[in-house]
Formats: sequence, structure tokens, C-alpha cells
Amino acid sequence: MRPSSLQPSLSVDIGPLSLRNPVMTASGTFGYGEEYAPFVDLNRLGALIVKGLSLEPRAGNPPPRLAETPSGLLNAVGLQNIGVKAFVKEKLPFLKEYSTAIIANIFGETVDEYGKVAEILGMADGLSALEVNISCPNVKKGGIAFGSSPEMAAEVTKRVREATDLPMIMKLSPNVTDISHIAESVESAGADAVSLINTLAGMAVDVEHRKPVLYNVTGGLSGPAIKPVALRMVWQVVNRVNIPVIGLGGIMCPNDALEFLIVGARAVEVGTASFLNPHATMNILEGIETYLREHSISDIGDLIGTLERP
Amino acid sequence: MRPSSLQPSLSVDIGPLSLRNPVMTASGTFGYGEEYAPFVDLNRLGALIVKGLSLEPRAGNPPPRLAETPSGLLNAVGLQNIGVKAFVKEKLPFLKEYSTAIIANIFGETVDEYGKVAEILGMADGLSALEVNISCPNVKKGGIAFGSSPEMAAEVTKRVREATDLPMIMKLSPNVTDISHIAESVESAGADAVSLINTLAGMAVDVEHRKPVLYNVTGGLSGPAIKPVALRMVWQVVNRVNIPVIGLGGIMCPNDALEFLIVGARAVEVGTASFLNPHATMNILEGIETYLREHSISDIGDLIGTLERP
Amino acid sequence: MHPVPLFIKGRILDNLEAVRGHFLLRLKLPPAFHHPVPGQFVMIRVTESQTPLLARPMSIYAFEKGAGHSVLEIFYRVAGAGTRILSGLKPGDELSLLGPLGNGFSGNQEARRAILIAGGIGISPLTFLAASLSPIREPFPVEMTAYVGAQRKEALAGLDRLSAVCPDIRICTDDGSMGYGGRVTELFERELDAFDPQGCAVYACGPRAMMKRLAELLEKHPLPCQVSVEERMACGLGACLGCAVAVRTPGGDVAFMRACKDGPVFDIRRIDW
Amino acid sequence: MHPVPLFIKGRILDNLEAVRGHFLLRLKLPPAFHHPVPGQFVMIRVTESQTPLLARPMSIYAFEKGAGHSVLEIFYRVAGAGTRILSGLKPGDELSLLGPLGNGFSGNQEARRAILIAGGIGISPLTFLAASLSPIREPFPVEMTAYVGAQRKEALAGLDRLSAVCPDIRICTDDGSMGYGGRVTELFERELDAFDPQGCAVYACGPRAMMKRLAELLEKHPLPCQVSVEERMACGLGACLGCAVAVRTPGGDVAFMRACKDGPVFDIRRIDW
Ligand SMILES: Cc1cc2nc3c(=O)[nH]c(=O)nc-3n(C[C@H](O)[C@H](O)[C@H](O)COP(=O)(O)OP(=O)(O)OC[C@H]3O[C@@H](n4cnc5c(N)ncnc54)[C@H](O)[C@@H]3O)c2cc1C
Ligand SMILES: Cc1cc2nc3c(=O)[nH]c(=O)nc-3n(C[C@H](O)[C@H](O)[C@H](O)COP(=O)(O)OP(=O)(O)OC[C@H]3O[C@@H](n4cnc5c(N)ncnc54)[C@H](O)[C@@H]3O)c2cc1C
Ligand SMILES: Cc1cc2nc3c(=O)[nH]c(=O)nc-3n(C[C@H](O)[C@H](O)[C@H](O)COP(=O)(O)O)c2cc1C
Ligand SMILES: Cc1cc2nc3c(=O)[nH]c(=O)nc-3n(C[C@H](O)[C@H](O)[C@H](O)COP(=O)(O)O)c2cc1C
Ligand code: FES
Ligand code: FES
Repeated sequence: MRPSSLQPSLSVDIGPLSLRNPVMTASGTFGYGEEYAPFVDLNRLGALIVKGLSLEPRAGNPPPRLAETPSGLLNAVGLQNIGVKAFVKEKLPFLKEYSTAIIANIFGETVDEYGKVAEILGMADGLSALEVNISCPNVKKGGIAFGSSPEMAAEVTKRVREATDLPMIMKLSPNVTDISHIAESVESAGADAVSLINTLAGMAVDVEHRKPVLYNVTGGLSGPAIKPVALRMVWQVVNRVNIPVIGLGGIMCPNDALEFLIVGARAVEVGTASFLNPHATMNILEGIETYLREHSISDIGDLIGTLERP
Repeated sequence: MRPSSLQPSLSVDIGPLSLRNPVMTASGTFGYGEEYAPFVDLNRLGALIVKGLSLEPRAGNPPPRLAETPSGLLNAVGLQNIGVKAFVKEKLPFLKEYSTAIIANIFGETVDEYGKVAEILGMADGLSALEVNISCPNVKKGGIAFGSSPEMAAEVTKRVREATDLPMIMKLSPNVTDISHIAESVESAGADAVSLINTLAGMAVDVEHRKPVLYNVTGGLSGPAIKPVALRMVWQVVNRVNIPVIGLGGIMCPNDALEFLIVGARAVEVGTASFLNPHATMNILEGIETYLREHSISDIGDLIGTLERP
Repeated sequence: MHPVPLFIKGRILDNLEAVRGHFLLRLKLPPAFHHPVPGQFVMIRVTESQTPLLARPMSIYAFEKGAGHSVLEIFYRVAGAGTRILSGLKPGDELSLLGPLGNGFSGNQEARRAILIAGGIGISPLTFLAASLSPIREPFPVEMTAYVGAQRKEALAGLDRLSAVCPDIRICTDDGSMGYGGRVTELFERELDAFDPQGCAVYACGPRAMMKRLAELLEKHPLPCQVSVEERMACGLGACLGCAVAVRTPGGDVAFMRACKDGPVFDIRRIDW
Repeated sequence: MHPVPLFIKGRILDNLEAVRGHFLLRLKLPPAFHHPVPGQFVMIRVTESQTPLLARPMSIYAFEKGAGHSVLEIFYRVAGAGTRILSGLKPGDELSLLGPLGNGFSGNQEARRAILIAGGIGISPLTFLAASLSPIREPFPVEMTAYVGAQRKEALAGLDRLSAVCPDIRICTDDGSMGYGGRVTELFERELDAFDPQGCAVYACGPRAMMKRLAELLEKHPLPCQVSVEERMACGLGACLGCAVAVRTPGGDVAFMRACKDGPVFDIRRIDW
């Protein structure tokens, strides 16, 4: 049999969570799934992560919310969302119909809010896991992001762990000195997996009008520009923790995804790429398959973490 | 008189250092000046910052040392340099002939090494200032970068301050949780100015061979990709310190430089841009002048830090 | 229901400078592309390239469904890096296209008269609207009046096409180099009372300042008015929430709607200018 | 002294596929561009674009100084994204060019015979060298033998041009589809002893593995040999230290030299393979 005719096995385990393939959608870039349903057979995704949810609906920031930068996108949506209750009532029923793992991305302004959101979602039917965004500011601790201190990150992890039995992925912020330290901290606190990276904090200026392009002044940078940073952080974290690592940041094509897998990510999330091409997740999935075939790798597990040192 | 015929004043003060204009070369991207002398009238630069110098010569890393990324350049030169003594003997005599401010960029593997390099340069004739690179690892403290802790950064600052009276610019690392905290710390420790940002730590993988593109595995990311992050950090720092801030990171054209000045940088450094176009520094200088003329700004000081909040 | 959008490739038929800095792009599309509603738009990107990163939203200027293919027209102004690259493309080059997107203008079945108010490149979706209104309900065609404004004569673009479907065009230039000397909203204000609000509808597209002024003029006036707004967009599909438009909620608060999905056409009175 | 490099624009005269995946680019340059030494190179970039970010180093394949302008030729293989973009450019398009750069081959005034060893696209600088050696010192011209290797017949590129200046070409293909079946270094090894080291010099350019093997062959042989090496480059001017080549120091240590400034041509015995 020629290697290219083999159907490689693509399934991966993220702790307690089994996925049919490693290609997931990144939170905030795929809406609640329905927006992309005309383009993507949602049943072919490894997992679908929805826009971040908070306890109460949030209006978000005034426009402009977007700025384009070289190979990058700055956004300051301000975590606009319909709130966890409306999500369960209005969005989850549609998503439940799919056989794909549905993962809710959540955040809070206090540790307790994280717990409450997790509790509500833990009781809802149809979710496979939670992804906990700790890049947002802790209003009680002067607006410092939860994800910027190992202690605060652990506190959130413990609170969510108490609130639900759902598999729990902690999504780490890259705006820190030592991301592997944060990863270790959430691992000890009970996280089932970590995903990284969220956006890098950035800014753009309108030189003609001498004002920030974004109403919010600063925003989060995503897209190809951040891929080298994301890869480096995933590499650092896989070398320090034993829980699975999900890699993301600037994955636009199959090659980008393969870089993350080779470095040791168990799965990848595709974000900004979907804006450029609504079929991006499927192209990436197919490209990974082709690579495995061409390299006679029958199980994706035999590719993950195989980076050679020079 | 039509505004466009005015010759705007471009001179800026960086603490005790007066520069004829705000356009400087970034360390490591302009060699020792002589490499670019066929393209740039060095006397027209605001200042010329040379490649980082250590006490002893350093061989640097084996190749490959470079990797291209979307709108970015990863480098892992490994701080190769001829050492401070050879610099004073072989390179400084050439540079001294120019009327431009010559700034030596320095680094060490221990606090004491920083001090020794600064002492030697303080006694040499022809330097206008030191720029102290604290992004490099502290060998005594387990390889953590000096620039990643406010305490270590302050220690280096104090040691260099004791060693010389030369104006001292602390060059900050962006790979930290809170860069403005580091900036405050070096300000209290006696820095005359800060420059930021140095490169973001990044990585790239050769998917075909499943190995890192760089021999050193990780490298420093520069170029347009990092500009939004650099701008955001300059904005944070100008809002927290009283000493002058020098901005850099991805400045490729006059508009990029103007963004930094409007945000509050007193001067800018041009790095990777010179690789793409050896005349980049001059194009940027001329573009800033044109902007000032077109906007009837007679003194660059009236532009610096004029960002309006939306 | 609106047509389901597709992500497809289009081949350039021509891409010609019509008026200084304004280009007419004609694209050949596969027949699968659905017939758009006036006011809908597409997201355009230069195939394969990641520079610029994002697709650019462009209103549909004209659409014709043929047997084997359709022809879509875009009328655009070179405004920055992305449109500059677009303007350099040649016949035969390929583009990626996502669309048709957004809600489009909703035709008022009762309306006998349409007033179109266009500022600058805002003429594009209104021309498509006018073309689709003009043959409607013969032998009682919709009467149309168009107010078209620009800074100066040389910047007036797209008049030929519009005048073919709307004979009553009232031109305004800020510098008075052609037509009424002043803003398009000024002329409209003067003539506003001549229109019978009964069976009459206003459709507008132009710079924010123009639409804001229009909102003020109509605040206490019964004329219904739909405006097409512009916002920076990433996905065009309602997923990223990047294209927020501030609207007033029934409770009096401000909420953000998506220009790409809930718009780009809004009732002028809903928007919080 | 070497000619001072310039940063200038060049206009494409033609850019044609010579052999599959291999293009001959002819550029019209202003007369200010200095006459290069064989083995020197230029850094090329597509004007204005920042994609790809860095310029690409390319050896000079031919150069002719005319009255009002010069013509520079590059022979290149499509190896990745940058060269793919290059291969899409058309006559009339503009490029930025930095050069001439590097040291180039140093001609041995005594040498009566030159042996050229080329692997793949390495034929480019050696062709320029051969063209400049051939008319030298008439009526006692330098005798030349060229070993030219490729994976298979279809990948042999640039033979026409080389054969015009060097009649003695010995072809090797890995798969034996043309000439000697095997590596270029194998054939050279077999024939090595037939050359009189006196007045003879070897010039080589090709894949690293080829040059490393050549270094082994010549380790105990008196034939002098210069090789042109490839390294990733950013500045091309010796400023960034990105293009490190490991060389052995007299003390036996390894030091790094700059391919762009100290090279790209090195004595094969200096390099730490
Ligand atoms: C629904 C809709 C329909 C449009 N229809 C047309 C049309 O028919 N003809 C036409 O010429 N223009 C139209 N525009 C505006 C057009 O999208 C912008 O002029 C264009 O995106 C500018 O891109 P650029 O790269 O040239 O400019 P740049 O300023 O370099 O663009 C930078 C970024 O800002 C965004 N941006 C800049 N200006 C605008 C704007 N006015 N609206 C939205 N995003 C902007 C760009 O998309 C890009 O992401 C429309 C915009 C929207 C939202
Ligand atoms: C002194 C010198 C002379 C050269 N002369 C020629 C020539 O005459 N003809 C020719 O076809 N090629 C030549 N090369 C190789 C040529 O530079 C590369 O093939 C080209 O840079 C590949 O660019 P890419 O974008 O297509 O490939 P990519 O792999 O996408 O390039 C990615 C990065 O790696 C660098 N890179 C990739 N391959 C090489 C390589 N082999 N050497 C150096 N950098 C590389 C690129 O410059 C770029 O920065 C020469 C290289 C050097 C150093
Ligand atoms: C418009 C936008 C909205 C986002 N919203 C969220 C969010 O709600 N929660 C979250 O954890 N991450 C959010 N992100 C971050 C992405 O999930 C992802 O971490 C980041 O964009 C990097 O990946 P990319 O480069 O592939 O886009 C958002 C990103 C974008 C661009
Ligand atoms: C090849 C290379 C070498 C560098 N060497 C040094 C150095 O020796 N010391 C230092 O402080 N910064 C060094 N830098 C960092 C630059 O000075 C600058 O901080 C960084 O490149 C960001 O600016 P840019 O995006 O304009 O290049 C180097 C950067 C590059 C690309
Ligand atoms: S552009 Fe993404 S929601 Fe409108
Ligand atoms: S490429 Fe910069 S030193 Fe050689």
C-alpha cells in the first residue's frame, strides 16, 4: 500500500476530552458557530469554541474597535457578549445538534464571577468543556489581568474547578514575563489543559488626527505577526507542564498549524484566519492530513512534540 | 510666509544629551556605523548607536541566525561583538570624526561586567552616552534576563551610574508583564532615559525537517510585526515616568516614527528598516520634517506627546 | 430571507479609473453567486496575499446575472493601501470575494417617491438602488430625486450611471464649482418641505458628518429614512463584533449592533450619532 | 578595493523561465552601478512591498556596461515565497537592488587552468567567473574544465551560457539521466589526479553537502580552492552579523565570519564544515 493512500488517525485527547481532530476555532473569531455554518461543516471541526461569555451581557467598547497593522489585527471589542444565560437559552440549542465538541469560553471581573459562570454552564446540557480566559482585568485588584500573576491565575482555576466537573482549559495571556510559570501554577491548581496565546496588547495611532485608532486606545494583537511569539511560548510551556497544551496565535495555513504541533501542542485553535477565509479551519485540517500522508505518519500523535534540537 | 517654507526645529533633549534631530540608529542594526557610511551621511543622524559591546569579545551563535516571519525578522546573533577594548581602539577613532552623538550599547553577564564595560567607555574619548541593554540573561541568577525584574534592572542601573558620568539610557525588554514598572525602577535608580523596545522573544519551525529554523531555537523578533506592541509599551511608559523615553520597534517609514513621537517618545531608533533600505534613517528624518512643515509645526517639541484621547 | 453568502473567486473584467482616484471594477463571478439586494456589500481581497491582511468591504454598484456567469460591479475610491493595491490589478487577475453580505435597503412597497442623498462614494449603493427601483411597478414608476454632493466638481463621480436611471439629479459642491454651492444637506434642507412625506422615502449614504446632519434635519420630520453606514470590518459575517454601530435601545440606552450583519442599512433614527 | 555598493532601482528587461523552475532575470541599471567582480552578489527586493520583508541575495550571472545604462543578469531558482513573487514580475516592473556586494573570487594571476565545480544553481557565479576568465591573457588563455551537477537531466540549468565560454563541461546527474551517473564530487574525485596542481585553481559553488565533500577530497591535496557559500542574510553589508560562517582560526578555535562581507567566497580550507 502506498503511504499516500492511508487515512491517518487525527484524533487527539486533551485530558479528559477526546477530539476527532486537533483543529478548533478560537474564541471571539467564530461567533457562536452559526455565523460560519454556511461555510464550514461544523461537524468536521475538532472543537468549536464560542465567543467569551460573562455572567451578565456586556455592551463592549464604542467603535472604532478594529485596526489593521502589518500582518496583524488589533481589536478592542471589549468582550461584548450576550451573557451566559442568553447563550444557554438562545445559542446552545443550535450548537447541541452538532456532534462536535462545543467549548464555552468564559471570563469574569471577579474570581467569584468566573465561578458563577462556570456553575451555570456546568448545569447546561451540550457543552464538552470550558476555556477560561484569564487575560481580562481583575476589577477587585486594580485592573491587573488575572493571567498576569501565578497566584491570581491559580485562584481562578480553583474556583472554576469547584464550580463544575467540565474539563477545564485555562487560556493564558502572553503579556507576561514568564508564561510557563503561570502554566505551572494553573496546572497545580487543577487545570486539565492550557491554551495559549491570547492576544498581545498593542496600539496604533492615526498620525493625521493625532489620536489612537481604537476608541479604547489599546487593543489585542492577533494574526500572523504574533505567530513567532506564540510558538516560542508554546515551546516554553510544553517543556514545563505535563497537562496538554493547545497552541494558537497567527495560524493561517496548514504549515503554521504543523509548527505548533511539532513543537508539542496537542491541538490548535484558528482565529483571525477565519476572517480572511471562512474555510480556513477546513483548509488547515486538510493540509495537516496531507502532510501526515506525505510523510507516512499514520497517527498524529507521532508528529506532536517531535521537534529535533539542531 | 507659507508654512511649508519654514524650517522646523528638530532638535531634542534626551536628559543631558542634546540631539540635532530625533532619528537614531538601533543597536545591532547599523554595525559600527562604517558599514552604512556609503549610504547615509552619518552627520545627519540624531545619534548613532553601535552594536552591543561586552567586556570580552564574543563569538555569537552558530548559524542559522536569521529567520523571516510575517512582517518580522527573528535573529539569534548571540550578541557577537569585538569586545569593548577593540571597539575603543579600532572603531571609535572612525566614529569620533563625525559630529553626530555616538552612543555605545553595552551588556554584561553579571552586574559587575556592566560596570566594567561602562568604566572603560567612560574613560574613552568620543562617546556621548551609553545605552544599556538589559534584555540579556544574568548568568549568576540562572539566566533570567536583567530586564525582567525591577530589582535586577535597578541594580544594573546603579552599577553603571557609579561607573561613569556619561548620560545613561536603559534599554528595556518587552518580554515582561509590566514594562512601566521596570521603567520606574530604573528611573529611581538614576537612569537619564529609557529606550524601548528590544526584540520580542520568538521562534520558528522548519516543518519539513521538524527542527527549529534558528540554531539557537529561539530568537528576537523585530520589524513591522512588533510595532503595535512597541507603541503600546511606549505609551504605558511615558504615562509613568518623567525621564525621556526613546521609542523603537518596527519603525519603517516616517509615519511609524510619527506615531511614536505623538505618543510621547522624545526620539526614535530605526532598526530592521535599514536592512530593507540602507537610506531608511534619512527617509524617516526627511518625512518627519515634511510632516512638521505640512502641519505648520515649527518645533518638534510641539508634536511630541500630543496624542488626543478619543 | 437574504441570500446565503459565498466565498468565491472572481476574475477582473476591467478595473478603470472613471474619475480621478475613483475606479470602476467589473468582476466575472460564477453563477452560484446569489443576486444581491441593493445596499448589500461584499468583502474583497487580493487572492493569496496577506498584505493587506483583511478583506475590504465594498458596496455592490451593479449586478447582472448571465447564463454561465454573473457580472458584479464595484465603484471605489482609492482611500489607502488596500484600495491602492486593488487599483493596480489588471483584467484577468483574480480576487476573493465574500458576499452578498448585510441587510440591504428595504423597499417600501407603498413608496411612490424615493429621495436619494449621496455624499462622495456613497453614490455607489444608491445607484444600485435607483437601478432596481426604476423599473418597478410600471406603469406607475417610482419617482426619484437624487442629491449628489462632493467637495468639488472634479470629485463628482458616478453621475453618468446614476443619471441613466434617475433623471432628477441635484448636484452640490462644497466649493460651488458645479451645481449648488454648499453641502448636500443644506440644499436638501431648503427643499425638504416641498416633499410630501406620504409615500416618500429617503435613502442616504455618505460621510458620517453628512448623515449626522441629515439625522438632525429629519429628527422632527415624518419622512422615513434609511442610511448605509461604514465601519471597519474583519469578518463581514457578524462573528467578530468588530464593526460596532451605536444604536439607541427602546429603553434609551446605547447598544452596539453589527454594521455587517444587522446593517449596513439602518433606520437613521435608530443610530446614536 | 571593491566597488562601493549602491542602493538603486533596476527595471526588468525580461524575466523568463529558462529551465523548469529556473529563471533568467535581466535588469537595466543606471550607469552609476559599479562593474562587479565575479562571485559578488546583489540583494534584491520587490520595490515598496514589505512582503517578503527581507531582500534576497542573488549572485551576479552576467554584467554588461553600456553607454547610458548597464545590464545585470541573475539566474535564479524558485525556492520559496520570495523567489516565487520574483518569478511573477514582468518586463517594465521595478526592483530595488543593493550591490555589488561581497568579496568575489580572487583571480590567481599565475593560474593556467581553472576547474569549476557547480551544483544546481551554483552554476550562476561560476558562469560569470568563466566568462571573465576566458578572454584573459590571450594568446595564453586560461584552460577551463567545468563539472556541472544536478539531480536529473531536467534540473540541469544554464549549460548554454556556460558552454559558450567553457567548452570542456563534464555533466553529472544523480539519476544518471545525462552524463556521469553520480555526484559531481565523485566524478571530480576520479579525475582529480589528472590535474597538475601547479598553476591550477578550483572554484566551486553548490549545495553545502557538495562543498563539504569537496573539502574532504581536497584536504590532503595541494589544489587551491575557493568556494562561494550561501547563508541567510538581512543587511548584506556586514552590519547585522546574521550571515555567520564558521571558520577555523589559526589558533584552532571556531570563529564566525560574515558571508556577505568577508565572503561569500572563502578558501575552502578555512571553513569549518
Ligand atoms: C459596508 C461598506 C460598504 C462600502 N462601500 C464602499 C464602496 O462602494 N466604495 C468605496 O470606495 N468604499 C466603500 N467602503 C469603504 C471602504 O471599505 C474603505 O475605503 C476601504 O476599506 C479602505 O481601505 P484601504 O486599505 O484603501 O484604506 P486604509 O485606510 O489603509 O484601511 C485600513 C483599514 O481601515 C479600514 N477602513 C478604512 N476606511 C474605511 C471605511 N471608510 N469604512 C470601513 N473600513 C474602512 C480598512 O478596511 C482597513 O481594514 C465601504 C465600507 C463599508 C463598511
Ligand atoms: C551570496 C548568495 C548568492 C546566491 N545566489 C543565488 C543565485 O544566483 N541564484 C539563486 O537561485 N539563488 C541564490 N542564492 C540563494 C537565494 O538567496 C535563495 O534561494 C533565496 O533567498 C530564497 O528565497 P525565497 O523567499 O524564495 O525562499 P524562502 O525559503 O521562503 O526564504 C526564507 C528566508 O530564507 C532565506 N533563504 C532561503 N534559502 C536561502 C539560501 N539558499 N541562501 C540564503 N538565504 C536563503 C531567504 O533569503 C529568506 O530570508 C544565493 C544566496 C546567497 C547567500
Ligand atoms: C475579534 C476578536 C475577538 C476575540 N475575543 C476573544 C474572547 O472573547 N475570548 C478569548 O479568550 N479570546 C478572544 N480573542 C482571542 C483569540 O481567541 C485568539 O487568542 C487570538 O486572536 C490569537 O489567535 P489568532 O492569531 O489565530 O487570531 C479574540 C480575538 C479577536 C481577533
Ligand atoms: C540583527 C539584530 C541585532 C541586534 N543587536 C542588538 C544589540 O546588540 N543590542 C541591543 O540592545 N539590541 C539589539 N537589537 C535590537 C534592536 O536594537 C531593536 O531593539 C529591535 O530590532 C527592534 O527595533 P526594529 O524593529 O526597528 O528592528 C538587534 C536587532 C537585530 C535585528
Ligand atoms: S465585521 Fe465581524 S461582526 Fe461585523
Ligand atoms: S547579512 Fe548582515 S552581516 Fe551579513
